[in-house]
Amino acid sequence: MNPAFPLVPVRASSVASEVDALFLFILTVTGIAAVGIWIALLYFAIRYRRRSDDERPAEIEGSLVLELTWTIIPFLLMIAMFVWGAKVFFHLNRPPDDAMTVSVVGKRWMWKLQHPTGQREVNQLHVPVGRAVKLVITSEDTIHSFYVPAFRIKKDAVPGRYNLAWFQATRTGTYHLFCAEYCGTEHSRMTGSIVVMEPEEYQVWLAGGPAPESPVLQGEKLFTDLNCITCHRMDDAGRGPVLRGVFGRSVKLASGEEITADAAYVRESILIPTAKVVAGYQPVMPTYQGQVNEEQILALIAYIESLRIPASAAAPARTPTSGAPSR
Amino acid sequence: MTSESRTLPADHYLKSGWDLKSWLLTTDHKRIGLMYLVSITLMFAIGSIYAGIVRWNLLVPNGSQMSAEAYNKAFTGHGVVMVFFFLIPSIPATLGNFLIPLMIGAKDLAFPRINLLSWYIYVIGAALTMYALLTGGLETGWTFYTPYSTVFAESNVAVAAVGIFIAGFSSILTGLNFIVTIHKMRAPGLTWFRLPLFVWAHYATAIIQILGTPVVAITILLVALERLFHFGFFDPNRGGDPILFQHLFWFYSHPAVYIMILPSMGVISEIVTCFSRKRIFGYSFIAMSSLAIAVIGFLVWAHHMFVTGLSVYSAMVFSALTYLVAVPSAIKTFNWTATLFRGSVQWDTPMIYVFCFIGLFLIGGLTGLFLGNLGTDVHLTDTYFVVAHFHYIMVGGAIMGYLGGLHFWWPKITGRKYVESWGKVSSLLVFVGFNLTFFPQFVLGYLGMPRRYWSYPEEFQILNVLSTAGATILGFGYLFPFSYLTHSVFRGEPAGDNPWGAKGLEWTTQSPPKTHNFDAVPVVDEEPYDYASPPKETVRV
Amino acid sequence: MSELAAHAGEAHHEALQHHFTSLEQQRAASSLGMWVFIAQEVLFFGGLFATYTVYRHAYPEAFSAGSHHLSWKIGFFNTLVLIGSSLTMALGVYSAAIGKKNRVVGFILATILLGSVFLGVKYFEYGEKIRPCLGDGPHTGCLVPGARFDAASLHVKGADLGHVQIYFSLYFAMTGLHALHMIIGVPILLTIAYFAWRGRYGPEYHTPVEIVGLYWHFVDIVWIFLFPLLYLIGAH
Amino acid sequence: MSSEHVVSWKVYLAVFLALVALTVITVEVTGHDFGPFNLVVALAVAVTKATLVVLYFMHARYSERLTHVVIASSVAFLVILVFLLLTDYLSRPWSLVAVG
Repeated sequence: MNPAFPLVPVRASSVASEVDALFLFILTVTGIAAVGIWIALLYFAIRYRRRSDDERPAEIEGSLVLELTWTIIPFLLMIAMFVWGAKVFFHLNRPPDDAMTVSVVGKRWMWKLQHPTGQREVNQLHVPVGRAVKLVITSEDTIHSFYVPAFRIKKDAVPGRYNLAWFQATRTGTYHLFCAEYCGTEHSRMTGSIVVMEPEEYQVWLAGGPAPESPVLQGEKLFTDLNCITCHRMDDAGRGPVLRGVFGRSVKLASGEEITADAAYVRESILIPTAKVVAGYQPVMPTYQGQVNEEQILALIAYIESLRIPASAAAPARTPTSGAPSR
Repeated sequence: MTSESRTLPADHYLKSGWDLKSWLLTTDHKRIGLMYLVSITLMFAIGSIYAGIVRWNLLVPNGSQMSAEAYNKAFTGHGVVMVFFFLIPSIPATLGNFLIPLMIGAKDLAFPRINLLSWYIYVIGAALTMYALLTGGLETGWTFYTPYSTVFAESNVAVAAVGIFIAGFSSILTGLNFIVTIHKMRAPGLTWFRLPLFVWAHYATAIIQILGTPVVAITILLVALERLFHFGFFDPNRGGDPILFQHLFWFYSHPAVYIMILPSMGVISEIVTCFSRKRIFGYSFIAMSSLAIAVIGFLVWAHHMFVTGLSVYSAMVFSALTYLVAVPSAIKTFNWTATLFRGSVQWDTPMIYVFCFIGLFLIGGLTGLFLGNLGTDVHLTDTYFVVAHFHYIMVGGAIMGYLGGLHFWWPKITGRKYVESWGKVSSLLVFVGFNLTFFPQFVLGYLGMPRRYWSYPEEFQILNVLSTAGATILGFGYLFPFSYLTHSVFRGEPAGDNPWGAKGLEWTTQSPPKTHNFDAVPVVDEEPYDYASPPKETVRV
Repeated sequence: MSELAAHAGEAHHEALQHHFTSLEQQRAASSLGMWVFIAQEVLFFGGLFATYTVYRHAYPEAFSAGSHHLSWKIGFFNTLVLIGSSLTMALGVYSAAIGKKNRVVGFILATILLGSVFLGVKYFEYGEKIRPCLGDGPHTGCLVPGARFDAASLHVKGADLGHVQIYFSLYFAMTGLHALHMIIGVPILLTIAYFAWRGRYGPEYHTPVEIVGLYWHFVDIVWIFLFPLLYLIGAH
Repeated sequence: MSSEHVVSWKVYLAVFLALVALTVITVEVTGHDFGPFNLVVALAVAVTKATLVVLYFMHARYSERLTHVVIASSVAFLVILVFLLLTDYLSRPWSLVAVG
């Protein structure tokens, strides 16, 4: 953080320079337009200022050619801005396949983060430089927004939904993490930092402290503790569907619909089991609403995802991500 | 400039009674306009005090000036009061009310009693909301996002929501009155393409008021129901979608920005042609671009929601449409500038406000391109960049236009002149103060300072101090017009019927006008803004 | 004001307001005013219909389950009552246009009567859903959204109770606002009936009857949509 | 009142009978399961009924063009609201990547 007088925020992620290039393009175009109009305005205002009270300037009706010119040229420039912007936006919304997943849970007024290896952090996230990090973001209470200016990323944490963001840090250092969506009294204190480290340092950092459990293992433990295992057995003799190999696949529902078993579906099935019952099963599962928190749900999802059958691991590219009322 | 006698006419609308009853029960659109003027000036003062509290807190980074609760209530109060009780009624309810019947040669609006009713509704809504703000306050932000407003907020959300719901109907009824009046009450010969552009702008505004306001009214009502009776509309615990609230809210609240800016654009069109003494350049393009803005303005709302997890495909649609709405605003700006070309430009106070408007609205509009852009919006949304952007539109645009219009028609409204030099000084103060307040906020936003922050990292302090300094100057800039305009009501020199040598029916009647505006129904046989011929002599009876 | 009327070359009618030049202009303005007001109402209810669309699309089972708690027979009966009141209203306007004073009064009173029947039935319907929520005991069958909501004992299969609450929230908001519009309509109709009885309206001037009619028909149209969307979801 | 068109009471009665018939039809259709077509039929019937009320009871058929414009624009903006809302809700499932 430069304490002096910065005019450009630090660029510390792979997309930051992409966003800044676009920013600069729009700034140039709009800057030229603005200065041009100001000059014309001032020049006309001074050059044609009223010199005598009975001055009657000649009438100018307007000009179709001019009107078309200043309609079409801005329009074309704007199309260019839109297309470029859409390209950057798609990039911002499509994490690389090999990204490591960090789960983010917003809660008034803190950020709870968990690494794929199980380490938990609050208001601080350590990440290795040069490695793509995918963030799965949700909230326990109201809407928050995960904002790292140096990375040029921002995504709302919405209760009941999973939103995605990703970044790949390009330089080591400590960067601001802000909550950007107003969430109450301590909104401005819901800040933290992202610590970008060399990969080796990151490994050392990971190794420090008590060996944590990975989300998959936590999820497996919860799966037993909550007695999920008695119905969702590994053979098909249980009262509930077999979960092995289900994640990312298409499932036929009792209603006849087909749905992809993604994180949102698993979450809904834990909290509202009767909403979308798999074909051939009875709606007998009780709700776990209130018994598991958002982090535990994420662990359960990680566990169920780990039960994927390797051959089908190449999941279809287009699967749902969104939350509750999207179907 | 004027050849008439320098005394006020013997009979005019202000003389039709001095007692309170003659005001509170009046159906005269001019008096109702003045009642609105007083009410919104009061609300503007309250909103400014809130703004002062906000800027005072932000002088220091650690929030040591006040508690976070107090700060959150201050910025919410600022937003609620300024948006719903100042900016939305500002020009339409005051100047629009006063001028539209005069401009179209009518004796009054189509429904004078409904016009009075809408003022009462406004006052009731404002009183209720102020009650909520002053007893316990409100800390949801003016946007009332769910589930914060329905579940977590610990303040008077329901009362304030009902107050805003009520005030919404004041806006709807004003718009309804304008639409009917403009359609049905025009003087003989006043065809659509002879209408003043001020009237066109208000017609476009009225469309938004009619078609947009009811949606936010029902949405705010649903928030109140969810909060008071635990109904479930947006509650994620019951499968509700808080993002749906944002959709419905912005369906109105984005077009609402055009409710604030379109009338101001109408004012600018009137002034720029008068003080260039030349027909406005591209009349029909300016008129049609107002309608285009009103319609396209409804198609862009989700650009406020690009980082909420909105589907990327939907985001693309909304971003593309957003770029479309920028075109008509650009057309207007080019046409105003072209009007000056080879004109006879008079640097009087109203015209100086026009220069301010065009210069600042330009920045406001162009920075909108950064926010409508999918790539840059992600970084900039919910930061001070947005705050600066919309203040350039609403203060640099809407309020500059409002002040310009107030100065331009002041002689018509009061029959008297204000002191020109005071007008020039204060317009300069407002311009300088405004830029010093809000330009640093663009930089702050680009650097990443989120909005609605009570405390902030130290590296942002310099820019915040600059901003607060600017706000102080701006505050003084606003005090001046308030004082010298008020002074001129009592001590101002009589202005004459048409001190600017302006065109338009409102200048053909006496200043201040009679209660019934015209002695005989005027007949229009001129094209609009026919500045080539000298102004018509006023017919005095 | 008389010189204006003279200017328009028309005899001065007592109902002509000073700022209009003719009764025809006044009628056209009032009628347009009411249509614009109705346009506003379309968007007002539109916000609710949009919300309904999103949630019905998301939770079809819950909406179907919720709908089965309503009696379609009651809804059907009320639809007929409301359509009937629209007919009497239309005939009231017609009678005013052809100058049959007594018939105007009769038809408007009939409209009020039918409107009251509708509201009475609505009162009964609401009561059924609200009564179980009162008191301290178990709230079996309470259909008002909130902590006491309890539709579980009824036949809600495969639908989440939270989603059914959304359905009932919409049910109460939509039918409640519709009923509120009718409640506002009744005293206005009474006023019109009174003035009709006093002989204020005739073939020349009956604009108030007309525009109140427009309002009443609009309220009817809202119900025409509410009935199938709330009462008739899923096969009965 | 030259512009006002007085319609025979028989027209009103006919419209009323049509409305009753359509109400019976919409209830009848609910008795059978046509899948998604139930909704389509219900809406088609409701739109038909509303159109009848607007055209005849509300005299829109005999009104000036401006009235038609007001009606059309209110419906058009309602359609815009619902349609653009659905661009979000219907396309959310086609997101770019899976969460998990």
